[in-house]
Amino acid sequence: MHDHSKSSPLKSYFAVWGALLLGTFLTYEAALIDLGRFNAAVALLIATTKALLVALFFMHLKNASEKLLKLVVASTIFFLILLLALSMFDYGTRSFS
Amino acid sequence: MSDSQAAVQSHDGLHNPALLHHFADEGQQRDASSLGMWIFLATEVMFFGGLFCAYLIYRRLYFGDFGAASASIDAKLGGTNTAVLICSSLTVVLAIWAAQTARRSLMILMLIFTMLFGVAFLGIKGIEYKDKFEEHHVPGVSFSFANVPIPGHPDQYANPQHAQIFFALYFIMTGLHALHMVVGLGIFTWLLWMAWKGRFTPRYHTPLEIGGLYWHFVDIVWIYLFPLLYLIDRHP
Amino acid sequence: MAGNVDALFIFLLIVSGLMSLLIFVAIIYFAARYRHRKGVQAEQIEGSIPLELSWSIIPLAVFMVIFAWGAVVYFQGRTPPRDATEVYVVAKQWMWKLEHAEGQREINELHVPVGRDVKLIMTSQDVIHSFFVPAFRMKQDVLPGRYTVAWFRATKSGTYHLFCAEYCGTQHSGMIGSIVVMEPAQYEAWMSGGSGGPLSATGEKIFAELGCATCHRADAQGRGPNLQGMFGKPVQLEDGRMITADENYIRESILDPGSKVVKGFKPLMPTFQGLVSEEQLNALVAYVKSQAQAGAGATKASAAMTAPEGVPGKGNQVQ
Amino acid sequence: MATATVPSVERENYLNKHYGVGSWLLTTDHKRIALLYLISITFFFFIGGFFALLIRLELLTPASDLVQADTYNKLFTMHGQVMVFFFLIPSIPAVLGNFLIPLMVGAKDLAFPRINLLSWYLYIIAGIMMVHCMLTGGIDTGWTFYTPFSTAFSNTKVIEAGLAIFVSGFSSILTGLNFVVTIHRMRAPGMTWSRLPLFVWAHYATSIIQILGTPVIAITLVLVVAERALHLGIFDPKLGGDPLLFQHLFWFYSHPAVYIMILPSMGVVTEVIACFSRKRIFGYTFVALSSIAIAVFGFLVWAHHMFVAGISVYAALIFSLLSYSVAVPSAVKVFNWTATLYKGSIHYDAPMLYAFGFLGLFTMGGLTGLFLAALGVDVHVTDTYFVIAHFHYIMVGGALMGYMGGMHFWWPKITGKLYPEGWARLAALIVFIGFNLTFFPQFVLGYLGMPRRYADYSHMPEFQVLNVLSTAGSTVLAVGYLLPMIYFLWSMRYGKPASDNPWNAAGLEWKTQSPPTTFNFEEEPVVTWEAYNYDEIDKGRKEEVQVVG
Repeated sequence: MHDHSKSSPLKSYFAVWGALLLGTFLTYEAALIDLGRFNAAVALLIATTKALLVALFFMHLKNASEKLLKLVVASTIFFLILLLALSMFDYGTRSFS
Repeated sequence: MSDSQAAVQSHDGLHNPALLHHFADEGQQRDASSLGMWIFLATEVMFFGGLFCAYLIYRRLYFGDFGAASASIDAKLGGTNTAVLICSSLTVVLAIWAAQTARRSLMILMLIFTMLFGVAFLGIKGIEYKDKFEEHHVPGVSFSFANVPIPGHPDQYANPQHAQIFFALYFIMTGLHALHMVVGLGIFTWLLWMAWKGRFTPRYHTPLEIGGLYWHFVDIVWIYLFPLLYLIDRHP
Repeated sequence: MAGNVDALFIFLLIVSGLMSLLIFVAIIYFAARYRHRKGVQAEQIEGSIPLELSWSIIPLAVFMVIFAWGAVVYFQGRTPPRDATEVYVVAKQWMWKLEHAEGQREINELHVPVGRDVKLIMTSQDVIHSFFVPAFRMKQDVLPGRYTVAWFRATKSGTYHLFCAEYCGTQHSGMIGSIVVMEPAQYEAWMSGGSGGPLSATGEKIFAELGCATCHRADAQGRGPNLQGMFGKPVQLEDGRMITADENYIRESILDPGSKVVKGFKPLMPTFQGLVSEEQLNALVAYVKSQAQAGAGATKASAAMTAPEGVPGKGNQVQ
Repeated sequence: MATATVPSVERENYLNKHYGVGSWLLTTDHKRIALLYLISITFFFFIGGFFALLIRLELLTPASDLVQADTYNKLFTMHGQVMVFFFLIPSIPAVLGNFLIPLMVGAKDLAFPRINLLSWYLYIIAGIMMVHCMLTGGIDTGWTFYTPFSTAFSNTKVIEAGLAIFVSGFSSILTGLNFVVTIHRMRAPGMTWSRLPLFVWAHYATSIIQILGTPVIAITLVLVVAERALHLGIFDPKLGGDPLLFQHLFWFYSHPAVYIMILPSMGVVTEVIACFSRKRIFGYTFVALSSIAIAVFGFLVWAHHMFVAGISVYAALIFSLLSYSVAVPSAVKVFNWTATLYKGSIHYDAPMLYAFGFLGLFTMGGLTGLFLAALGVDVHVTDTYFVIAHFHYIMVGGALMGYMGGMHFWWPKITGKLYPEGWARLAALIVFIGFNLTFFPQFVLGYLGMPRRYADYSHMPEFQVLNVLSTAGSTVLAVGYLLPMIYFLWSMRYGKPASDNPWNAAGLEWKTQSPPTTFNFEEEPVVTWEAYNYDEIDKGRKEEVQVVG
């Protein structure tokens, strides 16, 4: 997993763990501040970074030997966004017709 | 699946008992299992994706009512649950690391911790559901959500039907997630039993990695559920 | 309207006829010409990029033409002209209830004069139905819980089939009616027959009965927004969004007043969900629309109307 | 054309290696699971077909006199559900795909044999639930489960049918997962992506759709069942829900599902055309990539089923534009098949007749799709018999023809027996004629405006003539489908034994014994030849004939 010393994965695991806890705390605090429309965006941004942290480090996606796994993850996210975006597009433009 | 693990793999001819007949070698079997698991996680993402799509659309249509309904859920409990799941993810990763570095007792300890965190999560979830049950916020016949002001518009009351949709989505999404958590606990009991019997060696611990991937996925789903369901409109 | 749908249909027929003819002739010719003969070896052809590109881009170009033409026809079919006469349609499990703006009520029958644009404002009481008149090449699903709009202009008199095209239960195939297109003279004769007064009048009566007039007054200092001249124009909401006040907005504000409150007003209006039938709802919408035209000459009647006492109390939520 | 040397003594193969019920019901051999699937989907094919015949008989007369309206509604609903979820979606992937993909990529078995058996058991559980639902009252919501009718107004067994299809969805997901991992990880040495048979490419694309699409309908059915059981309000407008949201979620899967049905048969037709015109496929990379393009674009177009349902005009515009993008790869495939015939040496065996049938009918089905994608025309023809004719041309004319062709082409490999060639060609002809007689009149019916799902058209007697034609055709079609059933069973007992490669086809599956041994290959095959090397095969055969001759 890591070419250099054996103990280094531990360090990265605890670092990621800390970052995730911080992220949770940040999500909670950010929700209490009135950012108008950006509240949702900030919450999603923090959640996505946390998810990426878990996926890349905890699920060993970062140093996966093949690019195939990354392709699987990327295409899944693409199709999910497709579902959300195109159906939202219909609801969004419904008031103009 | 890690490179160093593959580098360490010595072709000492010791036939690994768990190598299935139709695979050429352990590398192929391990890659196949991890690719299979990632693809299964892709189906799970789309499975939850349908629910997120319904949530997204109704949140846009009935933002005020969703805010009122979400305000009635205890966000602190949700936050602690998120922290609990993150800790359980850490213990899973440590268990895999322990398996790779042949630390059997640490691995078993970490697996037990993971399951404890899982049970703790379900416990907190149970408390939340009990509160909801008492407040008659469970959708269906006994549902009542009268005269609850919309956050930010104190004189405007939330429409009970739209609030019922929020709670329907809330119970289905968190319920499905809790079901996945229960399945996860089942998998980890089986993993614990195999670890106890010493089946996992630095060379062969694929089931542990697959179990870990599944657990991390369930954690990621919760990472998204927490802000979207609990913190819709919390600012004063 | 039916004309340009047919034109596009025939164009499509020709294009796909040519395309399939081309392919079938090619297949049959190749199959016959290159039949297996003793000693004749098949010639291996790898493929040719230019040919592949050409038969990807040319069909795409043809498809874009068809798409654009289809979109134009669709837009014409979906934007009703301003001055169309309005008919309120209520679809119920296995029958069509139609109400003219002038007040006539009909079941499974719709009498319209030749050459006049007719705008259908449709809603359903139970499941999804679909208002389908093959002769006018028009179809529009009728959804419960909101209005869907369709329009047509009959160019030839006669009786035309009306079907329900979306499966709606046991008598789905029985939910049939007819559109009777009459000469203007005949239509006037038919019109003068029983008519309970224009729909907007019934709407005004209901408007008064339910005490709407107490808040929605002609002079601007009522607790509810002034409905005169409001229909069809953009309205600013409490949370800053701008929407146009169409039938769906009026319906939603009656059934779920809290969702889109007009800027500068308190959300005091109680919901009328369950208190108002679909027909009454149509009448109220017709009345509010009639206020738009009569916006200039404020009708005296509504201002002087005093609110009867039995009005549901302010603010308490009817479950 | 079936010649070559025929083994005299009965060699050991996957059929005679083990005996007994246990060896079948607990097998993890992909070939045996394929046969288990073959038996179960044929059973469902005949149930669906029986319902179809009843529907056609009912429509013989304008009045609804054969069955009551309620029963008719149940008939077309269960015809749709059984055919779509229990026959068309599993047919080629689960039978031919399961049997052939490991053979074609040179593997001993699929990546996860036990999951493969689990997927068959899920299919059987779903089948039992569906049959139980049918026997105890059936379901009358239409195969599309549209709400609020399915959740609030139908008093039939919607929950049971919904759960049955939920379970069968997972069977389809697991098959897709198995194929993708096998194709990625289990290829024999030398089997590069450009040497993979296009049958494998088509199944790779199908698996992508199965993996990414099926979960969405699984969750949608869970919501429908939950709403019906607990009176939630997610899709019920009276409780604040929105029925169009259901349609979005449903069609997000159900349109790609039609590509799950057609892509595998495209793969079969590619193999058959290449083999019987003794030629390399024209434009291999374009045909391979067009399969993937169909799978990806298939996810962009779902709301062309909802143009008149009440979605916004601009959304309809976008989906109509995207629908034309998915038509291009299909057109490319048809052109490439036709170009493959050019300068070939074409044999008219039964599989090739089915392939010709596929080419003709799929082209007509695809072109009528253009009518439906054009917004202006769709408003008139959607929800009428025009749509019924369009998707039957694609599903019955395309997918079923491909399935039949594939069954005939690989029957010697699966059973080691040759089917009667004469009867097979006759059956192919009857199917082709019966099909056209059944469904072409429906195009005209649709344009004249006969709505779909009507039991009683006594108000418009002018439609009767075309309906009578269609019913006549359906009986001919039924006969056409019965024939193969009979002579396939006959051939298993009395058919001439087949050699390892009766058609002299290219492909790894023809290099091994037929029927193959349990582990497919004696020694691990090494692939050194290109995908469709028919010139080398024919050159090799000519030398062999001269030496023997």
